[in-house]
Formats: sequence, C-alpha cells, structure tokens
Amino acid sequence: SAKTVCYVTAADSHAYATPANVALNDRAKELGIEILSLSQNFDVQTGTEQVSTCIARKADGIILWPLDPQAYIPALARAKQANIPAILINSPMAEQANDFIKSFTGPDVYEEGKLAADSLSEAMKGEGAVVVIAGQAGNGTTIGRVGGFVDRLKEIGSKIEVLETVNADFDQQKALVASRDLITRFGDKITGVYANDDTMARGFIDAWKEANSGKPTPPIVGINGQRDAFDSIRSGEMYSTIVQSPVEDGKLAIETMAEILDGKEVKARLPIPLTVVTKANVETVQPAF
Amino acid sequence: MTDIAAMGQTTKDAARFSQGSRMVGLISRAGLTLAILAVILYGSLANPVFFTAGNFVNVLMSMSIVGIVVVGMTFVLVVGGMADLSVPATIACGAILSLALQPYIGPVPAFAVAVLLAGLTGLVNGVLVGYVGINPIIATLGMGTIVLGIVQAAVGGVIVYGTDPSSADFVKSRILGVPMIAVIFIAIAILGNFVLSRTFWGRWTIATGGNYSAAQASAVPVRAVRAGAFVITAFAAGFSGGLLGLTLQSARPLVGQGYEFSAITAVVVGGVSIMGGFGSIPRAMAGLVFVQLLTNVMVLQGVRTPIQGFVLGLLIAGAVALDIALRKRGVA
Amino acid sequence: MPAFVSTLLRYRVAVILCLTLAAATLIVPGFASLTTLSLGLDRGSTIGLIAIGLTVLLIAGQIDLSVGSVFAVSGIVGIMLQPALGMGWAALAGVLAGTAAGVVNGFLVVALRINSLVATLATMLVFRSVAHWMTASQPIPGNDIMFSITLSEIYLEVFTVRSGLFLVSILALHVWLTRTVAGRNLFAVGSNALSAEASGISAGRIMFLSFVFASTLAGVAGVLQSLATNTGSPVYGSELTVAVIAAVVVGGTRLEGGRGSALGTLGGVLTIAALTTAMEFQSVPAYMQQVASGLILILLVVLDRTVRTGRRKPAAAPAHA
Amino acid sequence: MPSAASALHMRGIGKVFPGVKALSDVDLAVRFGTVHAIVGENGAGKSTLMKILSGAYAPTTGTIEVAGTEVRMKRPADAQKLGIRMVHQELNLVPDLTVAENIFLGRMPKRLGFFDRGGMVRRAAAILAELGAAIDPQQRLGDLSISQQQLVEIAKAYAAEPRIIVLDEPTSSLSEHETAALFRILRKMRDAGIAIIYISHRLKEVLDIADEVTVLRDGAMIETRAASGITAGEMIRLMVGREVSNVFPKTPSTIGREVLRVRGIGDGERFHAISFDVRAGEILGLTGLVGAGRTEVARAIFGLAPLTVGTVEIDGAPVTIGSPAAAARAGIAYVPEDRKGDGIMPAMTVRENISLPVLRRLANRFGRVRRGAERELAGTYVRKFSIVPPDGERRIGLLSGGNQQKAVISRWLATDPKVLILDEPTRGVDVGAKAEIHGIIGQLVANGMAVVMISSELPEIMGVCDRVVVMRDGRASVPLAREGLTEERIMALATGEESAEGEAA
Ligand SMILES: Nc1ncnc2c1ncn2[C@@H]1O[C@H](COP(=O)(O)OP(=O)(O)OP(=O)(O)O)[C@@H](O)[C@H]1O
Ligand SMILES: Nc1ncnc2c1ncn2[C@@H]1O[C@H](COP(=O)(O)OP(=O)(O)OP(=O)(O)O)[C@@H](O)[C@H]1O
Ligand SMILES: [Mg+2]
Ligand SMILES: [Mg+2]
Repeated sequence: SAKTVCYVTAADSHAYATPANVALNDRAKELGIEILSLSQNFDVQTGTEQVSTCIARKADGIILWPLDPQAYIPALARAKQANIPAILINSPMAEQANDFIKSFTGPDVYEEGKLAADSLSEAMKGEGAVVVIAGQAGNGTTIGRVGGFVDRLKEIGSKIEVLETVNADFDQQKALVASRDLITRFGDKITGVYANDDTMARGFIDAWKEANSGKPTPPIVGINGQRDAFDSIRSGEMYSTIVQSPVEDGKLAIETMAEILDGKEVKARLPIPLTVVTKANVETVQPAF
Repeated sequence: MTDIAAMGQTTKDAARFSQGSRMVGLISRAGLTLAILAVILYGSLANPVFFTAGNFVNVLMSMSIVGIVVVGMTFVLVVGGMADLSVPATIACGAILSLALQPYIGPVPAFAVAVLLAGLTGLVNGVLVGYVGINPIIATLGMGTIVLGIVQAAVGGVIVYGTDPSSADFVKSRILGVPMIAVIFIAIAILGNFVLSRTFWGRWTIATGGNYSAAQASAVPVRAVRAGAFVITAFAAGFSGGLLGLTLQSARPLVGQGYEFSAITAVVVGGVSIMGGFGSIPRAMAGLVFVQLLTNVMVLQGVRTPIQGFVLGLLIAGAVALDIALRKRGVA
Repeated sequence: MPAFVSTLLRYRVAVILCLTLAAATLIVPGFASLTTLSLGLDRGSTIGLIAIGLTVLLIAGQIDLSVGSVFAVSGIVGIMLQPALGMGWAALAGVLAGTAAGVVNGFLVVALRINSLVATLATMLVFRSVAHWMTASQPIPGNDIMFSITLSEIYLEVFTVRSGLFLVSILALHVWLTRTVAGRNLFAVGSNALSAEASGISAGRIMFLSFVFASTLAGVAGVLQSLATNTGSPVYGSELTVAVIAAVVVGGTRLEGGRGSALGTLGGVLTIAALTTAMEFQSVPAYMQQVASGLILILLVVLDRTVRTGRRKPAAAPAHA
Repeated sequence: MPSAASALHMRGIGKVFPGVKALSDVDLAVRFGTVHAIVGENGAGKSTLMKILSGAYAPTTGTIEVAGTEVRMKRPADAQKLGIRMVHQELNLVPDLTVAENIFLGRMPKRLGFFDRGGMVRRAAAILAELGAAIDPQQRLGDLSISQQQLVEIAKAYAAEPRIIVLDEPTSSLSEHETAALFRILRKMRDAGIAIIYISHRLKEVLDIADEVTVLRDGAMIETRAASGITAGEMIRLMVGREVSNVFPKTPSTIGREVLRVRGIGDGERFHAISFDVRAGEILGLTGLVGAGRTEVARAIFGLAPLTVGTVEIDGAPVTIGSPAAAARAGIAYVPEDRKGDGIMPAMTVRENISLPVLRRLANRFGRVRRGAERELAGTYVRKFSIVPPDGERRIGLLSGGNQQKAVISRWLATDPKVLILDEPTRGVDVGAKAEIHGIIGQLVANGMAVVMISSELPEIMGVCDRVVVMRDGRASVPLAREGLTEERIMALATGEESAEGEAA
C-alpha cells in the first residue's frame, strides 16, 4: 500500500511556500506517496501540535518546515521514539535537533546571509555604510539571514559599517515606511542596502525614488529571486538577489523522504542550489517565482 | 401660557449652574496639541533631519494609508461599535482585487469593484451588528476570518502584481509637492469630518452611540446608523487597501495585518471614547499625527522596532488614563 | 418556537459539538479513535486553559487581548530562569510573571478606569515588547528535553498532564461559578457593576482579581507550552488570543458580561479542537479552516441571539409565582 | 412610638458637582421608629443627600452621625455595615441574576463559600408574598417589568433587616394596590423601631405615612416639621417658595374629528385585542395596575415593538408602522416612561436632544444641518417651556428630571405630530414641573392635538383626561367618559372586579 508522509508546512498561502508545497505534492504523486498536508499558518505552537498529530496518525514519515530552531525538538524526539523518520525542509534547526532528524534539505538561510554579504561587499568595493532591512524579529529565517550577513562581514574583516537594522516583517509597505525614515535619517550616508527578501528591497527602492527622484539607488541586495527583482536588476535599481527556488526546495524534500522510505541512507545536509544573480547573469537564470 | 412661563422663571435660581471647570476643559482639548508640539520640539532638538520638509512629507505619506482607515474607524467607535476587526480582510480585499482585476477590466473599474466588494463585507458586518445585534468584536472578527480565508483561496496564496504602471504613477504623483496619496487622504478626512460633525447622519451616529434606546425612541434609524458605521469603515479600508495595492504594485493576503490596531490606537489616543457617543475626526487625526510623529522620532533615534511597541503601548494607556482623569473633573 | 427547537437552541453548543464529531467520524477515516480524542484534548488544552481565565473575565464584563503576549512572557521567564532556579521554581516564576501581568491589567482597568479593550490592547503591545527585549528577539532553549517529552506522555490512553489539568480546572470552574457566592457575585458584577457595588459587593476587587486570574492562567498555559517545547520564544501566542476568545464565545459566554458558563467553554474548546483536528486529518488548507471556524463562530452567536430574544416571553405570566 | 433615640444626624452637608452646587449646608435629623419624609422639587437635592447617606457620594462638607456616633462612609458597603439600606430612585438591580439572587445580593446565605439556593428562594418568596408581589423568585430579573423590579428593589432592602431604610420615590412606578401593601410594611417596620426616610413627590402619600417632613429647595434645607402640623398646600409653598393653586388644571378644548384609531391590536404575548380611538383636542387616559401592558401597547403603536394583529389608522387611513421613524412620519409621537434609559442622550446638549427627530428637515440637500435653524428651534422650546437653565447648549444630563422631561416633550412637538403618546409623563416629577407639564398638554389639545396619556396616578387621570381606558392583564376596557367616572370604578376595572371589555364602537 502507498506510504503516507505528513508534511507540516509553514503556510499554504504564501508567495514562497505555496509553490514549494505544490512542487512537493506533485512530485509525491509521481512517486506514489500520499501526502497529509498540515499548515502552521506561521504559528510555531500550531506547528508543534501538528507534529503530534502526525505521530498520532502513524504517518510513515514527517517533513517539517520549522519556524523556530528549538521548539519542535521534543515533538521530533517523540517521532523518533515512534520510529517515524523526520526531515526538515527549507529552514534549519538547532544542533540538538540533529539526533532526531534524518536530514535537512533546503536552502541555507545562514549561507544566504553570507552570500549577500559577499555580493554587497563586491558592489561597495569593501567600504561604506549599509542599512539592513530585516524580516520579523524572532523569526528563524530572519535570524539566519541577518546572522550570516553580519558574521561574514566580520569574517572578511570588511570595513563596511552597518548603520541600522530595522524589522519590516517581510512586508513591502512596512519596508517602504521604514526606508523613508532611514533615508531621511541617514541620507547620502547610505551606500548600500541589504534586505532580507526582495519584497522589502522593493520597499526601499520605492522610498528612494520618492525622496531622490532621478538619483541612482545605492547597491541593493535582496534574497529570493522574485521576478520583479530580476526586472530591478536589469534596470539597475538593484544590484543582486539570491535565487532560491521553492520548486527545488519542495522537490528535494519529498525525494529525500522517498529515499528514506526505501530504506536508503541520506546525507544529513542536502542543500538546494543558491544562485547569486547580478546584471551579469540575469538573462540566463530562471526567477524563483 | 404666560402663567406657565412665569412659574418656570421663579422655580430655579440659574446662578446655581455654571459651566464646569474651564481650565480642565482647555487641557483636555489642547492636551494633544501640546503633546504634538512637545514631540516636534523634542524631535527637532534631538535630530537635525526631523524638522525638514522631506521628513514631514514622509510622515504624511506614511500616515495616509492608515489615516483613511482611521476616518472610518472613528465612526465605528463613536456609534458605540467598539472596533472593526475585519479591517485587515477588507484592506486585503481592496489591495488584491484592485490589482488582480486590472488586466481584465482596466485599473479604474478594478479599483471600483475592489472597494465595492470590501464595502459588501462591511454591509454583512453592519447587518450582523446593527440588525441581528451581535457584539461587534465577535461579528467583525468572524467576518474578517471568513473574508480573509476566501481572499486567500481566491488568489491561491501567491503575490498579485500590478499590470498597469500608469495607475502606479498616478498614486505616486505629487500636487504642489504634496504626494497624491496624502491629498486623497486629506480629502477623505475632510469629507469624514463633514459627515460626522455637520450632517444629520453624523448627529445620528453620535446620538446612537450616546444612548441607543433613546435614539431609537427619537425616530433615529438606529440599526441603519450602526450598520452604516461598519459600511463606512469597510469602504474606507477597501479604498485604503486599493491605494496600498497601487502604491506597492503588489499585494498578498496579509497586507492589511495590524492596520486595525493601528487605526484603533490613533482614534483612542485622540480621546475618542470606545464606549461611543463622543468623538470627532479632528480628534482622531490629532491622535494619528501624534502616534506617527512619535514613531518617526523613535525610528530616527534608532529605537529598535520591537521596543517601539513598548512605547506605543504605554502611550495608549497613558493617553486614555489622562483623558479619563480629566473628564472625571467634569469636562464635556 | 416549538419546545423541541428551543431545547436544541438552549444546548446549541453540545449540539454543534455532536454534529461536528458525527460529521468528522463519517467523513474522516480513522477519526473515531482514542488517539484522536487524546490528541484533540491535548490540542484544546492550551487554548482551554487560557479560555478558563477568559471565561471568568468575560463574565465580569471585561476582556483581555494581552493573554497571547503574557503566554510568551511567562514561557520565556519559565525557561530563562531554569539555570538559576531549576525547572520547578523557574516554572513557578513564569506563572507569577503572568500573575504580575494581570496585576498591571487590573490596575489599568480598575484603578485608572481605562476600558479593558483599550488597556489590554496597550499591554498586549507592551508585554510583547518585553518578550522581545528579554530574548533579544531570539528563541531561547531550555535545559531538559527529556522533561518536555515526559510532559506529552499519555496516561490512561487519553490524558496528558496538560489536558488533565484543563479538564479538572474547568470542572472546578463550573462548580465555582454555579454554586459559590463568589461565583454569583462575579455574575452580578458583570451584569451590572454599579448595582453590585451598591449591594456591598466590591466590584472593583472582583474585576481586578478576574484580570489576575486570567493572566495567571495564560501564564500557566505559557509555561506548559514552553516546557513542552523546551523553548521560550518571543513570538509564541501571537495567534492565540483570537482563537481563545472564539472558543469562549462559541461556548455561549457573551462579551457584554453577566452570562456564561464553564461547561459552555468546554464545549466551545472541544468543538474548535474537533473541527481543527478533523480538517487537518483531511489536509484542508488553513484558509478554508479559517472560513469554517469563522462561520461556526458567527452561526453560534446568531443562534445565541435568537435564544435570548425568544426567552423574554414567559415573564408575562406572573400568576404562577 | 417605641423609641425616640436619634438614628441619624447629618450636619452642614454640602455637595458640589462640576457646574452644580447640589447641596449646601443641609441638616437632617431622623429618629428611630419614625417615618421621615423629604420633599422638594426636581433637582432640589433629595437624591444627592441620600446618596451621601448611603455612601455612594462623599459629601464636600459636613458630618454624619449614625445612632449617636460620627461615621465616615467611603463606599456603599460601609453604610450597609451600619445598617443603612437604600431603595434607589434609579433601579439598582442585576438583570442577569434571578429575583432571589438579587434580593440577597451581597449577603447570600453561605456554607463554606457555597450558597444555599433552596433556602434563599424560600426566604425570597416569603418576603415577596409579604410585600404582596406576585413574582417568581427564580425568574431572571431582567425579564420583569419596571414596576415589578421596583418591588424587588424594595424587597431587597427590606430583607436586609436594616436599622435605617431610605426609600427614594419607591411608589413612582407602583399601583395604588401595591402602594398600600408597601405602606403596611413600612408601618410594621416603623413600629419595630426602624428609622425610615421616605422621598416622594406624592404629597398625599407623604401626609399618609410620614411622622415628620423635611423640605428641601435648591439644595438648601428649608424646614423640618411634624407631619400633623402641615398641609399639602403648605408643603408645596415651602417647596416652590410660592403658591401653586390647581395641581391638575383641565384646560377646556373643543373635541374634533377622530385622529387615531386602534383596532384589535395585539402582540401575541403581552396584550390582546386592544381597541380605542382618540380625537383631535382630546386627552385619552390609559391606566391600570402595574404590568397591565400599557407601555407595551404604546411602544407597539410607536413601532418600538412588533404587532402581530390589528390595525392602526391615522386620520382614517391605515398605517404600517415598522419603526419609530415610520411612526413619526405618520404623525405619531411618543414620550417614553424610562427617561434615563429611553429619553435623553445625556452627553448631548439640550439643543441636540430636541432637534433629533427633525434633523432631516433641518438639513440642506447635502445633509448638512443648518445650525441657525436648529438653534432657533431649540431656543423656541427652551423659552416656551421655561427649561432651566435656559441654555440650549448645556448638556442635558446635567438638568433635573422635570426639565429633561420638558426637553423630551419639546423634541416631539418639533415634529408637529397629530397624536402624542405620553407614558407616565409626570413620574418622578415635582409638583411645580408637573403643573407645567399639565399646562403644556392642555395647550396642545387646545390647539387640536390628540393625546394619549398613560398614568398610574388616578387623581391625575381623573383630573386631566377626557376619556379613560383601563387595562388589565393585557386587555383593555371600552373607553369610559370622564363624567360619572370615579376612582373606585377604575380600580374595580383594573383589578377585574368589574368587566368592561370589548370592541369600542
Ligand atoms: N452626578 C452628578 N453630576 C452633576 N450634577 C448632578 C449629579 N447628580 C445630581 N446633580 C445635580 O444636582 C442637583 C440635585 O439633584 P438630585 O438628583 O439630588 O435632585 P432630586 O431632589 O433627587 O430631584 P428628583 O426629584 O428629580 O429626583 C440637580 O441639579 C442635578 O442636576
Ligand atoms: N422586557 C420585558 N421582558 C419580559 N416581559 C416584559 C418586559 N417588559 C414588560 N414585560 C411584561 O409585559 C407586561 C406588560 O408590561 P408593561 O410594562 O407594558 O406594563 P405597564 O402597564 O406599562 O406597567 P408599568 O409601565 O407600570 O410597568 C408585564 O406583565 C411585564 O412583566
Ligand atoms: Mg431624586
Ligand atoms: Mg408602563
């Protein structure tokens, strides 16, 4: 009989998560695996309870999209007790979780932060001052993307100064409002921008255009590789973005789970490719969504 | 006749009545103005960029979207409807539909349909609250959840992008240096003020909030008036959502999140009673300006985003407590 | 209205619960099982514990929007102090943090006379900031994962520690509300605070204690959640308040005060838990779940209205006194 | 009298509200075992004085002595501990609890924190029976009529076995029958040595029950006298500071065509097959015992409550009335009995209160209310009815009851109605204002208006009305002409000793 895999996704109505979910489901159908899909709707507590639901339903495997590096560990431990293999999709968890999961597939948000730091350093020639427009405070992705960026700057001994980090909750309007204030406050001191995603980068671009019409934007680096970010790179409003494909993300997770269900050993870390897109390669890379 | 009039004159000594403490009345009315001036003064001293035209235009632009919602929310609070928690859903409705329908029917009809559908949500809210008599918090909470769910189902959770750049250019244009979106907001605020303070509908709104059964017994169509406040708010939120969509040229189901609380905060800080029967658009606007300026100063001073919530919370409690303390001393 | 219909309306919460369960059993394969029951109870118990506090508060005619933030703060305190105090005392401190939050809310509403909707909207923001401030916006890990696993152990094939605690508490609440003088006084205060005050009941004290009680229970729920996940997080509970208010209101407690029942709340909590569990078993998307729970909320409140308007009539016949 | 010991001595009491000096330098001495009446016009300060005594307000100046010792009361509970109980003018009950729970509110009998429901219900039933009130102690209080609630309020104070009991206009919504039962109880309590303070605008009752009378005027104490040494006329003179001749003047008017015709209306619950008609220039009285259903009939005609059967015609044309707005359009106006609850918008000004039903008429085509016209309208009525203070811009909540009532009546006159229904228009209104209101009604009918006046006060009904309909248990008698009608006949009809039901011709 068909195996059932329990998929605890971040949300089912979200620009990135939705295509990832669709890809995962489609691939599962091809592989003959049944998916029980549960959406946390971005609430960690719901998610921890849903892992319990998966255990109670005696799923054959669990794919978890963690929204917190810690909170799922006890639930995952119980999954292990119940002999249900679990893997993580999209976001990593703390090291203690490694005992209870078979693998983590997906982009490395910390790595993305590092790549962003490299790309921005390159654009700014290693000096100047940046503002960081971060996602939700306390959110795992935010923590990884900001942490990787800051750590990498330190690592390479960069002279780039971080003027300010603001939280704009992955929201374009909030980023727009926050950027207006940042531009007023720092003005021409801003010689670079790092946004935790392309949506918020868009917010900064709009604020910049409002404040200094005609003046070129400072180099801006975003993450996700959205279609409109590609347009911005073409027009020179953005310097780069990092493509992380939700489709790859979803596919890789279910394929890995399929291998586990077949009794194969899998690697503890299976990254999806991250591509830094600048003007140089914008025409050759596919946007993520 | 003359006989009755004569009796009345002698019945009471008019000197026993005076108008209450004028001083306290003045503080209550001028308090917020003073607070706004204080913020401006502090901001100017603390940060050189604060007192610049550019910054004020920023503040004005940032407050426009929520400001339009505030105009509607004032009606809800004044009519005694406590709060409209379906605002995030109606904003999403406005933002998503005004973009999603653009390719099919053009930008202007798309905007109109979006606002109308948002208004329809308000109508259901209004019927539930005004005619069925359900607690507004529950009714709007329930409706908000339902509408947001439907909107999400409709767009399948993906971001909707704009396809008509001219509509974006329109909302981003300026009139005499004032951003279009702020012009629209100010026009709506003036209209709202006219309706609430000058027209019979506004008076009915205040009367219904002040004493529902007495208003009803005075031939005020109380159910319609109560329902109307929610329709007005939904239209305002839908309109504001539409503008938001055009500005951003993209919309997701959660664009409206948090606007309901921001709007209530502004109205309440403005001294509009959540119990109804008292309040005006200028008061709500003063509350909005104060909150926005304060947030602006905090951002300019580099206060961390989560900590801004702390200040905002203290501010709401403080403003309302002060207002209550003043009113206890007998001001209108 | 025929007697049979009005009886159905009277026990509408139970009716809806039974209908939900029946429908779920028919439609969802494998729904009717002890595991599902245990699961549903455990899922309901977090909301349920907070709902107990909110039932009391709503009967007193007040509301607390800050419970979600208190939930986070208490959990954080309960985890953060573990290295210093040990698990037990840290947990106690977490609960006390909830109590302290209730004191703040009570003070704002009772002493400063701020409308509770506004006051707790303010403290919702403040406590959430405190949670971010304490943790620097990062989730913090606890000491002992094994304890977390013990906490979700299932006893007698049905109960977890949490769901047991919830069930016992809600039954205690039922007795307290219906059989004790203090319980009746609570209804009096919620129905007409001025009259209660004029009758020598200290309405202020009762309201104050209701806030403290509600926050303390939010604290208990928060600490339990943090222990169960071995994490204190500043974002915990942000989606909780609405669900809890919905559960309490579905249970027939009304927001205007003076009316409500513990068993109703139990029914509300179980209905929502059953609904969620059933829909999740079917992989119904979250937004459709939202639509369903929103509809149930509105449907029940509309029914509640019908019952109340229908009930006015027997008064006309004072003869049988 | 068994005891003459001092129960209460209030000295030099003053109370200032923002904008109003409600009391200044009032002295009041009450002895155990006596009934002490306090009389005075609306707004004289009676209720304020009693609220100070019950701990609800703190006095601005003055001291209070209870049974010879000076006391300080910060909250109602303090006064209750001293054995002081108050029956408030505004009902002070909890709608969501049962009658029995209300009676024992604040002092439920308990064992280990649990209360004894059975015992409580039995005792409540006994007390209600003693008061002659047919009320089920297990009923939800909110489902009772105002008058029944008033009885519960009295039962509640009585059940507390107080040493000093204050009754602030307890009979304003009681029938004569219930009033008589109450007086029996009061005499019994007095004979048991309880001090009773009794506030009423019904001077006949005061003379009937009181041992001593204190007169207040404009917040000051005028005089305390033995009730045996004073007449109603003297009391009125002391209260208003002048002579008021005819308490119930009947203005002559010519009765014209039929304006309102009500045929067989009922709501399926509280009233059935009610028929009557009112003609231009006529005052039709609607009376009966408490809970007879008069208010419900009036509310239904005005569109505030649904009708299930019957027709209402205005000027010979049937009208459908689904809401007060529709009623107003049809030319019906209604002044409700519960002034605080249904009458005024306390936070709005007198002007805004008066103009409410005619706002649309005062508005231009953009809906903007023309301020000048509105001021003028309000000013006209403030002057015409001598509303005090004569300031349309004052918040109506700050006015005394009588003046509020005049404003509410003005509101409806502004709509130029054909029929005016007044529900207990003079309840809780002092003699002076009462005469003024009667004068106003007289003028209106003289100008051809048709008036329906609901009242429980038989002298008022007899004095003012042209014809009278008596209601009993939701059913109405045929309209009876004023000539040859006696109070005894009305009582017989109201209590069911005589039957005069049926469709009036
Ligand atoms: N809470 C208050 N705030 C302001 N003014 C008040 C308040 N309570 C009473 N007053 C004013 O104090 C005066 C005395 O009022 P009070 O109610 O004591 O009169 P009363 O003699 O009981 O009249 P009535 O016969 O109408 O009941 C009135 O002018 C009234 O408007
Ligand atoms: N809100 C209500 N709910 C239930 N029953 C009511 C309600 N209001 C009135 N009743 C009942 O309807 C009947 C008629 O009441 P109504 O108030 O019309 O009488 P009334 O003759 O005007 O007496 P009064 O005005 O003196 O109380 C009474 O038996 C009363 O108990
Ligand atoms: Mg009085
Ligand atoms: Mg009546």
